[in-house]
Amino acid sequence: MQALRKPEWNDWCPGCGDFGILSAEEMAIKELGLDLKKVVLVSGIGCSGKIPHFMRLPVSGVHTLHGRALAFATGVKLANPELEVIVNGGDGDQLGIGAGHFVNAGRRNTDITVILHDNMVYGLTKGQAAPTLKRGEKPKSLPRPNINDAINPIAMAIAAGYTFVARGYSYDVKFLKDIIKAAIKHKGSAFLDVLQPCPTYNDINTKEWYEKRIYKMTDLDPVVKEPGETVEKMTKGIARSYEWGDRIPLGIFYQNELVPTYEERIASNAPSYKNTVPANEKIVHEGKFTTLIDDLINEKVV
Amino acid sequence: MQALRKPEWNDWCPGCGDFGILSAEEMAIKELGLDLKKVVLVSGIGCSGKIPHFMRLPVSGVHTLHGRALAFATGVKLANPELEVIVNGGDGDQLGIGAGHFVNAGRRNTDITVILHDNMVYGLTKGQAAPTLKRGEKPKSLPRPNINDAINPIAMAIAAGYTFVARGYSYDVKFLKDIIKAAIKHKGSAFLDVLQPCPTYNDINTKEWYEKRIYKMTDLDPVVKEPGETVEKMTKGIARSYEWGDRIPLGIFYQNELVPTYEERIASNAPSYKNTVPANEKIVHEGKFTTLIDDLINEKVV
Amino acid sequence: MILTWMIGGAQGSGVDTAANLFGNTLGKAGYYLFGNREYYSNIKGRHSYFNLTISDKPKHSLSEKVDILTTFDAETVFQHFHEVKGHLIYNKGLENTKIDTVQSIEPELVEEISRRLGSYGNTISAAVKFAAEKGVQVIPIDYDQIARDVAFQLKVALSVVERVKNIAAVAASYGLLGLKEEYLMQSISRSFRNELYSKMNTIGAKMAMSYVKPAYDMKELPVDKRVQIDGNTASAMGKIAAGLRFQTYYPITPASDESTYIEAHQEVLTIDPDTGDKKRSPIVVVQTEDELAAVNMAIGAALTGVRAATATSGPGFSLMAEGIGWAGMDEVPVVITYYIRGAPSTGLPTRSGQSDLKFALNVGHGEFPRIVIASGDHVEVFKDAIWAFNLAERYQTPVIHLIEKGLANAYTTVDVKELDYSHIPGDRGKIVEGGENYLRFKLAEDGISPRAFLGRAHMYYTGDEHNEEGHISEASSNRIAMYAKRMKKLETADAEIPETQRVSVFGDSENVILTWGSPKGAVLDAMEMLEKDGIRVQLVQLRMFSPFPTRYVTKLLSGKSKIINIENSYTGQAASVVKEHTGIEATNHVLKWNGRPITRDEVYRSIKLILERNEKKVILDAGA
Amino acid sequence: MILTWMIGGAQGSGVDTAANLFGNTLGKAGYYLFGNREYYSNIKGRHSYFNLTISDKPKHSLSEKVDILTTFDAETVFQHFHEVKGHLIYNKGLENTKIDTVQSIEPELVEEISRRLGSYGNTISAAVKFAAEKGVQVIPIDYDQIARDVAFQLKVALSVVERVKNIAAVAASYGLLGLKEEYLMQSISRSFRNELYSKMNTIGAKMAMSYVKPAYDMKELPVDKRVQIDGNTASAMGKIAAGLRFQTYYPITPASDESTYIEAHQEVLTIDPDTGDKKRSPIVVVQTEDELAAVNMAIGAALTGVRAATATSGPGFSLMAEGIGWAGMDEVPVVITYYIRGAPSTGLPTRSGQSDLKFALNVGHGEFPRIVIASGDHVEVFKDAIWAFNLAERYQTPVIHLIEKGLANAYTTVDVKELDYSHIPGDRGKIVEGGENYLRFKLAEDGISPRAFLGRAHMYYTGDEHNEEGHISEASSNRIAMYAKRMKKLETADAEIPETQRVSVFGDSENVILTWGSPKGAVLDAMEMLEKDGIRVQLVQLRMFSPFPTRYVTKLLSGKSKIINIENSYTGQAASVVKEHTGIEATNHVLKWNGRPITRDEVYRSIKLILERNEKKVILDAGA
Ligand SMILES: Cc1ncc(C[n+]2csc(CCOP(=O)(O)OP(=O)(O)O)c2C)c(N)n1
Ligand SMILES: Cc1ncc(C[n+]2csc(CCOP(=O)(O)OP(=O)(O)O)c2C)c(N)n1
Ligand code: SF4
Ligand code: SF4
Ligand SMILES: [Mg+2]
Ligand SMILES: [Mg+2]
Repeated sequence: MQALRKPEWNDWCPGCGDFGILSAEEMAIKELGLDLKKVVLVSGIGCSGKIPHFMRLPVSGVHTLHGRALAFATGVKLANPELEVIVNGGDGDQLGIGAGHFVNAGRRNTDITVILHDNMVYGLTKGQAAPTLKRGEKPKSLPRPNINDAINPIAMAIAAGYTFVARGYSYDVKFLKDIIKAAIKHKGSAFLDVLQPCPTYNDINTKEWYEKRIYKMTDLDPVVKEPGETVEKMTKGIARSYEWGDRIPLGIFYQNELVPTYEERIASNAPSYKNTVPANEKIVHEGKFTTLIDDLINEKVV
Repeated sequence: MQALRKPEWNDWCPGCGDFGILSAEEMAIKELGLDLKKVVLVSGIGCSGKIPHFMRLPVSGVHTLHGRALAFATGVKLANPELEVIVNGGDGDQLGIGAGHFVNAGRRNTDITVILHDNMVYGLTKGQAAPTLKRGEKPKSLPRPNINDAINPIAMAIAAGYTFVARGYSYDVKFLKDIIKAAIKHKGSAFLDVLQPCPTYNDINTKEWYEKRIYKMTDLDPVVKEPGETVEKMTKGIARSYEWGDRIPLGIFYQNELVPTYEERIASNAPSYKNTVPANEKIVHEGKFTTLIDDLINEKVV
Repeated sequence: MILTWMIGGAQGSGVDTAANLFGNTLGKAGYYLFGNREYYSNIKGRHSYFNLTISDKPKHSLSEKVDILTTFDAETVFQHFHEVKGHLIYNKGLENTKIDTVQSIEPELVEEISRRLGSYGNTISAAVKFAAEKGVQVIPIDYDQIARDVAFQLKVALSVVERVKNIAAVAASYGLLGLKEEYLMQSISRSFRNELYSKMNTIGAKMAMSYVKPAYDMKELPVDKRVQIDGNTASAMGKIAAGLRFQTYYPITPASDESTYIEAHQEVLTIDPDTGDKKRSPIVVVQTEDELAAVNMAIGAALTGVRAATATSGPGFSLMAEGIGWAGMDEVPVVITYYIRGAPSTGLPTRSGQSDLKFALNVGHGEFPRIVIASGDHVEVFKDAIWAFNLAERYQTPVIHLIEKGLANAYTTVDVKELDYSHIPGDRGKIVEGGENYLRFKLAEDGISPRAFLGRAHMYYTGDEHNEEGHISEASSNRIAMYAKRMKKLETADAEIPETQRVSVFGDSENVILTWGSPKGAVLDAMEMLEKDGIRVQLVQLRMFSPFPTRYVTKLLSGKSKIINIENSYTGQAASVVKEHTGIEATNHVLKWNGRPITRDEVYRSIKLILERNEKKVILDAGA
Repeated sequence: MILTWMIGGAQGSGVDTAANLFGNTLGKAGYYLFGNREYYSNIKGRHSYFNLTISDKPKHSLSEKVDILTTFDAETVFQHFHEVKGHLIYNKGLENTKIDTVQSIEPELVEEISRRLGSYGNTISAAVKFAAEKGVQVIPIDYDQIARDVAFQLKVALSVVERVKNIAAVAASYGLLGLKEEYLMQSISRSFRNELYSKMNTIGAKMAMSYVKPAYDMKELPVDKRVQIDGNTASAMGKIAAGLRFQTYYPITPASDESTYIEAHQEVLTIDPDTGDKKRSPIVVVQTEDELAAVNMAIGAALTGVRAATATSGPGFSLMAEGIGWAGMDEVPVVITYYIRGAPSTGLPTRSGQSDLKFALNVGHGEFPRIVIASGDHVEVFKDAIWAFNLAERYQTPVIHLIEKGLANAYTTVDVKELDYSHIPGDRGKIVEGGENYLRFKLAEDGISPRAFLGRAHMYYTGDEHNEEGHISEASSNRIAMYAKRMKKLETADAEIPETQRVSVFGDSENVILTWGSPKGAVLDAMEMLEKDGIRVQLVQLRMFSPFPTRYVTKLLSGKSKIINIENSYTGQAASVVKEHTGIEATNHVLKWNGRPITRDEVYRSIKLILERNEKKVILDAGA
């Protein structure tokens, strides 16, 4: 692992919860001993979206469009399944403008890791209400109290089909790092809701506020061991995710490795996908195309 | 109620489940004695999206864009809360391309009724897999088995915040009509998953197939009577919605009128909204604007 | 020799199969075909029809009038009786059917047809009489009798043989041609694997043929190796040939047939360049949740080095605007195959048009290089699909390939050698491995930075303005240089791509026809017709709109007497693009926006009108 | 009299407040202001600065160099020392700070600044020396001492008074002006409600003022009733004045400030036309889940008869393409306020540009009428916001109102009477009640069908091609007529809207400057400067791009010696639109794409270069 020529200056606000996520993600990648060239961070737009630029490991970064990171990430992963693809995005990014992709990605179960920077505000556009902000709340930059109900990201993810669904807290870096490691190791789409204080705009859900409430779940067995358990574990995970208020649970809400990944499903229709990485194929050799279409033409001969 | 000059010719395929939905919807509107001028059907694009053109009552129809009906409908309703707004759309329309709006509309709880034509295929584009088609299934127009997991629309709707969530079946017109009536009467966003056979493209989930499986729930009390019950009723509704296979439940999965509507929430920030219909305001009178901005200007005087 | 033929019928009633079967038969008999399918945005019940030109030489367009119209339902007669000039085959049992009882005809159209029929009455008989009085041979066929006879012979219920009427209609028209009966019978048995259907149609066909006598004296011709393809397939094949490995789509007419074809041919045969071994390789095809996902997923895939593409049409393309901008900003080679249909909005989803040109040219906020090419016939569609990938990778930029519905759903027969692409080298542009201090966006004289694939080295992409490394940068001087570098690529492309490859010229004359896309075929065919009248015109066909071949077009159009712009749009968009770049204005316009393709007869007539009377604007309306 | 002033500092460090306070003070003293804020896409820590022109007569642009630069951090000195011509105020305690220790400066910029400093060294001292040698008065201020003294006097911790440095910097620069101290003190006490802060800043300001002596001899001037507004507020006020009742938005820079303003003023005062009574009426403001929802929700609302709008910028507008097409197809009056920022893609999200013009003109697949207007200053922004609704309803079509970030976030002082709009009548177009056999899309000579509101009669809308009733229709003749009807509206608009309202002309000369949008101010101000040198040019400012004022522009530009296009884009889009319509080509280009507004000095210099040396293309780069 070599250092970058010069690390980018990190321009998040002092005390931003994003720093914790960055550290945990870096540590997880390091501890897993991943081939850094093959790690790709795909992010959306927002404060959170800048994370690939700030990472101090020489992985690759694709800082995409607001709400579209999951689409880009899916393309990267399916074209080259050898890559380790991690998606970072804000709550506005993933659950507001990106909600359609968020839901539909669950249906595919591509082997990627999705990390939600859940700060309940639109940070980079100056603190508007994000989809996870509770109704009636009025963080300091809102002219009036929020009139939308909050999305429950955990429930939404389980319902959408993510096969690993967990929650972390950005200032508990060690715990978060462990969960990120588990998520990366998980085969299938892993979703991580990370509670991320935004000291600049969210003066309600602060570090102090969280630290009075969060606890690590020990009483929930989230793992599906055989298909028959699926619905039960899903509904238990969903039910638990509604616990919010005096106590806020951290940990894994649902995990199921029995569901085939999208890569496996593609291979079931196109067996050659199992041992061919599309991105590694030499489609042109010395100016000559290597794909043969004679069969296709013959099919159409009159 | 006067007849149209000449009803439009209905060009759905013979035997299409959409006919049942159309009839039930017409009957519901009639039986509720709604002022027809004030009924607006907003629809998406697909076979289902043509429904306003085919309705034989002189209501209004807004046949919008693929996936966007909910956005249009919300605009119509909030600008003129006196209108009765009913949204019809396909499963591709609402849960594929429209999933982002579907989820985020739940967070608003605008007083509208949303009817999903759930035929598990993209009808009008010739039978591709829709988001409610189960993985591994291969209706006749698919070249290969479907590799996406299905969305569970009921679970998704409850998780998103719809306050009335139910399922009907398009050939049980009477039952469907009753549920549509309840949905219209419900204060808040009502969502109705209607199982709709598509005899042309879906040769799996046919009339015969459904009629062996559907039954009307009698054992679930879906109504939230006091706020404390909310999470329990939501999770019960969600859990029940996973029942699918030999037996498929119809009826109401969740209902909660304790949640304020978006209209009420707007009025909490702007009290004049309570007794002013924006669409009825005379903003120009004999060429003169009726809005005064002197106060706004004075705020800015140096 | 040229013969035009038409069949019509309700969607879902088997008319597709019938038309294809007829086409195949003629193809086998050695004829060149150009056929188009018109249909409503509907699954079952609305009117659809095939218009086919059959010739001993390649033809690339449709006719306004047909020699033979064969029908078995009422609507087809009502919609098309006035378009027939030779033979009209119709269902005797429907003679008394009144137009206002045919519910699938739209009220506007009922009025129009009634006006057309005027004093003839309002029945099929009236329509037939109208035709007959214009010199058309009218041939009543008792389809019900045929069906009854077939059911009786095969001892099955009448309902089972309902669809024999299609093939009977085909057979009756075939009987007029004078070709060997066995050609048709072979086609029938090839088309219907099911024995009962094969028998039923064979018997029905024979019965129908007995109603007619040969009238056209056609002969079998020797056939080279020829394929019959539609535009969707031509594009798909071209993409596959070029090495496509990733295709995304969201269902939409008329684009999704391309993706469905690729999906069905997802494992392609490849040859290992080192060993010469052949093996199967996968093309990943993803049906996405929407077009936002489709374009961005393809872009993501392209970053890894695969040739990636998506295909859509107007509404979907509108949703791709932002993603295309990201690809432009991040210099991603991605191909967007843009099938143009009747617009704006949902428009006429199953009809054709060319009114999306300027949108394609200007899509996305801000300035970034983009290459826009447009195909004028099936062979061009095929080769442009290959070209598109070469351009995309060479200039590291999105390439938009325009194909109209009028080509996508039209089919033609093409000599296989025309599809030979061995002279087109595969060009992947500047590709490097990357390495330690790799700079994805290194400033370069020609604007093109060496590209490494994601996963081979570490690198950064962002839609924000960025520095050479790919990190966000707002510094003024970096912005100026990086922006100019991107735009420079278009200048490089403009310098490198021969202008003669971007404009095709046919004939020579002081009177120029300017067009692009599918009208090309109609113009070429009309030019032959005009030539017979001693009229010569020149065709200037625009093949690439960005970078625009300004110098060459200026040269071609300067000093011409007439510049006649022919286009399937209301405003004549190509003409205004030409004016924007060259300052030269079209002198006359031939415009059509009813969603139906331009026919060669319309071109022929318009050119005459313009040359004789200097008509400034001719509006076309052919096609039911 | 004209004075230019600048302050800079890290985002989130209070520099905003300081700059506003300074502006207010000068405004109170009777001066006209034109100020602009430049900032990174960042919340805290990156460099931002205000550039302010202060004058006794209205000015509408920025300068390249400033008379006074006041600073309290290091980055501002490094970024701007070369732009100062009069006084540079800096933090003495930072003299030894080296450029490469200021982490917030981007590496590209560090290199550039280091090159600029050359042999002077790499510290603040070096930069100060550089300036001093160019004749700038440099004024070191011991901010740390001030802070310590303030903390001591108020008996609070040093950290509490950290922000006193902002006001101290303002006060020091204020001290140079020669204006009464009490003006500043009043501003301070108005700005800081908190007593401690008020005191701290008052004391700090006094201390800072003691460092300087008056150098500019400014006098208080008599003030009319004047407002100080930025572009976002001007647009919001115009919309409210016009009767806006429904606004949607999705947060995006620099558009959302408009919506936040409306949200904060959601209950507007209205007068009942019948009784004269005043009451409060609600404006529904919805923060949507994305821009797809934003545009379509506004369209839905517009159908009910409210004046509905949305506001966005590039990325959001890209997502609105499809919705705008539906509004065009369905003839919905909806206003889209389009704030243009640095593009393409995410681009420079907090910077300015004009490169979205052609996208706005061509947005959405297919052809439909759209009206596109562009404002050149704050008063135009205000009045155009009203005009936009009148146009939208009169022609029943989407109206796109272009405002650049360079106006949105710039503020100016305007005499209240300039905002008088009583001469603009409210025009709601053809509105009817509807009734039984109401046809929403009735064919009409002028293309405009009488419009009834949804809920008043029954009616149909569809994005498919439709008949008069609004039902889907694919019939060819209906298509031709309905399409032409829609497009006819643009011709009607072109005939009705005076061309002189669509183009503004200033001065007269054989040398014309062609521009649109915010450069207008810089050009007007530069014209005064040029006039002093005896150089006269004419300004042709395009105000409406669709329908394009072809005849008038042709007349204006024909036979001119020079047509100089000035634009914040790379390709000179307005010039190409002009050429597309008139065939007339700009002879020279002045282009800027670094995201910073064009200054009057740049215009002045470019025009000279062009008139003297016929420079074909001048590329501008001013602005840190
Ligand atoms: C299509 C589009 N719309 C709007 C924006 C403006 N925008 C930039 S960041 C942002 C919000 C970010 O909020 P969130 O996703 O929660 O991320 P955070 O900044 O809180 O990490 C928005 C709306 C954009 N870039 N693109
Ligand atoms: C943006 C966009 N993409 C694609 C289409 C094409 N399209 C028309 S109908 C349809 C699918 C309809 O399926 P569904 O919503 O399930 O409705 P159904 O026909 O089954 O009732 C699609 C994809 C479109 N009109 N707009
Ligand atoms: S605004 Fe909030 S989320 Fe963004 S960097 Fe600052 S603290 Fe973090
Ligand atoms: S395709 Fe299916 S959904 Fe569409 S009309 Fe036919 S039966 Fe109904
Ligand atoms: Mg956020
Ligand atoms: Mg469907």
